[in-house]
Amino acid sequence: MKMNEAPAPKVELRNVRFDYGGAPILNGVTAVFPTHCITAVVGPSGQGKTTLLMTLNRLWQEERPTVGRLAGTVRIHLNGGLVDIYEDRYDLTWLRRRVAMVFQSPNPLPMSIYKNVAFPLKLAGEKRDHRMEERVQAALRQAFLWDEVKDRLHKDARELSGGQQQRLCIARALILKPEVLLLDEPTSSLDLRACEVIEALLAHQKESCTMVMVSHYLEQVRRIADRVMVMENGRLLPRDAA
Amino acid sequence: MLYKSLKTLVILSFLISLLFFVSMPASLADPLAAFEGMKGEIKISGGTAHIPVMKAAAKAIMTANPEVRISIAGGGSGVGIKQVGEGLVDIGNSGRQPTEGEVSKYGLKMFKWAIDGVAVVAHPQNGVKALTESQLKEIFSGKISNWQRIGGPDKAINLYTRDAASGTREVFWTKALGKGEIFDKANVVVSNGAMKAAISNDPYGIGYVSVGHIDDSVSAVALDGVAPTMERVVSGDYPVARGLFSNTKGDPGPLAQAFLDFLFSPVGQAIVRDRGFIPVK
Amino acid sequence: MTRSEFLTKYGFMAAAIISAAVPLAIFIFMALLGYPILTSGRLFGTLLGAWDPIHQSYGILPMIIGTFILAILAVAAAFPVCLGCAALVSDAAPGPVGRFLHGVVRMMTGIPTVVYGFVGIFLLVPLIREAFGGGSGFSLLTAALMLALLVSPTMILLFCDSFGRVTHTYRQAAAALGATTAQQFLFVVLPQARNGILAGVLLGLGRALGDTLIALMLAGNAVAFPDHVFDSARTLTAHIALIIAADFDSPEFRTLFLCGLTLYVLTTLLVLGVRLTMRLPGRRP
Amino acid sequence: MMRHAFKLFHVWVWGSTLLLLAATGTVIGFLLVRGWAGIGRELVFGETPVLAALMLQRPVFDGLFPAMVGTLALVLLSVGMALPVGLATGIYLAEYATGRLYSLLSLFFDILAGMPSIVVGLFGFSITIFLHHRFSGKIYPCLFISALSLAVLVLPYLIRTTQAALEAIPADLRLIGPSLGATRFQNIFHVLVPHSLKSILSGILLAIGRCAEDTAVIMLTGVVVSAGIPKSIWGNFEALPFYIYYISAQYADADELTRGYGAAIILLLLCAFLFGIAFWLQRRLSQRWFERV
Repeated sequence: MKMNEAPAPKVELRNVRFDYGGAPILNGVTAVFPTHCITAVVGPSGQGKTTLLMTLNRLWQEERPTVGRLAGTVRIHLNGGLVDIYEDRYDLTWLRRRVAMVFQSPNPLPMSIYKNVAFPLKLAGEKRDHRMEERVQAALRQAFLWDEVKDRLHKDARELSGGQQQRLCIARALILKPEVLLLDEPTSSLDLRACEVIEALLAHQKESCTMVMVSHYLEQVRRIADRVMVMENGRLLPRDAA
Repeated sequence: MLYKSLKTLVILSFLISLLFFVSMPASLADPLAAFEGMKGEIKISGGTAHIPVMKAAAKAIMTANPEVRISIAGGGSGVGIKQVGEGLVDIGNSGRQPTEGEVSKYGLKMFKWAIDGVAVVAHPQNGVKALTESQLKEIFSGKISNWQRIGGPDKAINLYTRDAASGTREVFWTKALGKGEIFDKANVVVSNGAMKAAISNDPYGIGYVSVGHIDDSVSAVALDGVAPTMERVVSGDYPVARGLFSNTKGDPGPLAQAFLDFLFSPVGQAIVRDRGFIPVK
Repeated sequence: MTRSEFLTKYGFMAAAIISAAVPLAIFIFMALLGYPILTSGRLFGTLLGAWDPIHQSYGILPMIIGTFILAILAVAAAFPVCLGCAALVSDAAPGPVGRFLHGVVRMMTGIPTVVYGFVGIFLLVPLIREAFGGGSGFSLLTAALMLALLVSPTMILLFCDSFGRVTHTYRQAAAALGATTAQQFLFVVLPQARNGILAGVLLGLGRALGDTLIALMLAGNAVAFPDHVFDSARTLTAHIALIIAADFDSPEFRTLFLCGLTLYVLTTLLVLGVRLTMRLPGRRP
Repeated sequence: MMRHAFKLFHVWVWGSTLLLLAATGTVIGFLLVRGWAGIGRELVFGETPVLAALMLQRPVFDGLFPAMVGTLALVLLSVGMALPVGLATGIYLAEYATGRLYSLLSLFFDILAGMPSIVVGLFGFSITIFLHHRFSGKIYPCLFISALSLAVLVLPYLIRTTQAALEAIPADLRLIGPSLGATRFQNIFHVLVPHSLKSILSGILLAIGRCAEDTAVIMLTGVVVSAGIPKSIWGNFEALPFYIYYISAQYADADELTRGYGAAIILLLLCAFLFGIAFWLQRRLSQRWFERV
């Protein structure tokens, strides 16, 4: 996919403003993240990149107590059309099962590898064991982790290496077959080798999933991102304009 | 024919009555047999002078019949009378006779199963072994506050008294102090047992306790020359005497009745004597 | 929101409402049962008179005074010791020693009150009697000393907490100027932690006011106004424990609720005080 | 001059600490020295054969067994009653309540936490008497009433530990569940509560300790000098702390006094044990995750 083809928008932000307890973080972000692309968001730290991701799955609303305030519209292509995800009729759970997220540092839950990956499926109400096993295996394969863990699925997930843990988290995010995957500096705590594996697997997911990735490393961005945007002063600009 | 059947009848009735007479004394001899087949709880509270007898009786009864549970609480005579009157316990003990007002208000039935006295007690090492009534009044009203004035060492007198619910206090206050003042700076203890323990530990303390509770750990003080022994209480020489009562609201229920019967049985009265009181039978 | 989400949320809320209703219910119940006294015109007499049921006088003032004196004595005795101990635990002692002592103090919070009372009777009472000849040993002082021991861990832990919250940079600044541990503590930590110290004192007072067993077992329970610390005295808490009334309509029973209400109001005021001090500005010197 | 002043500082802090440790050591030491010799089978079971007593076939007299069973029953009942309400309230406070409601609820629980136990006892007692008068003559002060009153007493502890444990969970952990599509309830039960289980558990242990040691509440609500093993929650009962109180004031002879010392040692050890485990659990919390593989 080339940049000049102008693919269909998957995520569309229009004049999104966000302030956290009165302190402005996003000052009118307007942007489009196209379908089946990896869009990288770069910029100095403390510019609200993570906040930007959290406006896309409304995760900021989980902060307790919630002091954030959002204005503007965020629309995502779900259910066959662009929908305003902040409309009351959309359930948070429903949204987050379609817009998954992977965090900066690997955060497996303190359970076995299998249970970690199966966790979202279990929450979604899957009760058939064989279905569960199939999906877990598929997700682990997608995350390039199956071969490494297939013999120890019931070991504690925290025994894995950092890179493996992060891939586990990616598998966990992918198991519900999300349409959008939000990645918050997914490789920042990993070594180069682990980093490359993750980059490779992300590139593989492009066909099924639209990705928005916050990153520090321009190298990495150059390797896998289709589009690059720069976050500056609470605004998001295309890289060439910056 | 008629004669024969009459004869059989006579023999039969004789045999039955024989059986009756043989078996009756047996059941009389064992008052615990009355509890056979009974189960449930007897709640007892009130007078603290009663507690040793209550505990011994409960032990005997509960050993013979574990199905019966007897719970014993203190609180003092006033509490016992009120609690039984309000229906909170089955038996309310009092170390004084319930007043007419109390009897008519609650419909109490009284059972007096022992005679007791209230004696002034001091520490065994205390030299003061006898007091006159007027000395006693002055001590308890706080006017005499040093042992020296009554022939003891030059030490302050530590007064111990009971709270207003106590029957022991009531009897002592009426019969020994002639309803005179009790100094309000006196230490207040909660029971006869507590009084004895407190005096036995305080070389300069003085208090009053049920005669039945007196042992080596405290020394009884003679009042106007009469030593507070059970003999002198019975003979009427020692004036501060009283009965120990168990009270029920109306007629006692079967369990409470069995318990009271036990107290009045030879075994029960032996317990009463053994704990230092004078049995009524 | 799904049905189960809705149900669980309101289930939790119901539990919270029940829990919050408890202190309210206690207050309302006490007030209702004490109401006849509050309105009978005898309130003044009941609050200020002497306790002498035989003469129909049911005053609780001696107990109120006893409660105050005892609590203040206990906290006053405990305060310098607790402050010193907290200073050692959080500041002056080397790390492992401090941590060990902190653990010991926390374990001390677990010693049952009745054990303090028990040892008080058989150890402290004779000691006080011998050492200060004359009294029976059951006195305000005896109870206050044991009570001081009881409230110490609470106070120390709170003090340590507030010392620990003093910004590290201030200490470093002081240390950079060549201040010794003692100087840092006295001139930097102590002034900054004063709200926490106040909160600790108030909390200690609350504990001391509310304790029943030590006062009941050691203070002697005399109903008179105490004149000095060797006097026997009765607290509100011990009074409630001693007057086991069973008859609903007797004045003794009614006055118990006055005692209960008084304790309720006192401890509530202290709680409000603690909350207030925690919120006070003044972390800055 | 200053030098001396600051030497004084060290004398003060070390002196205070040693004084406190010495006082506490004296209390415990005195108890152990006087009472240790009395610890044994007879202390607990009197003259009753141990097995028969444990099987509840024969009642125990002159032993601590009934009081120990009474305390056990009391603790189980009251913590059992307080736990569901306390946990749910703590969760509500930490995860749902906001703003003014949060402050108001906190204030109420602070007031409840500061309430003297005798006031709680008086409340339980007077409610019982009230019900006895107005509704049924069959309602007395009893084990159930005591347990209920104790539940009120420990409720704020359970609420506070639950709330504090949940609020201490770092934001990144808090967000994992929701980011994977967990509802708030699912997040609480699958992630947050399991993660704070240890500190909640230590709060429960502290509550148990509080139930086991409190005397003021039970002495107004149904504890008695002698009752035997509690057979029903509607009957009177014995309990260790009350036994200690009772013996201290009115032991009849040396044997009873020895039992009083024994009871005090047992209660002390019980509380030390509970508090020890609770603090050990709390310390282990510094490890970020709980084990549930």
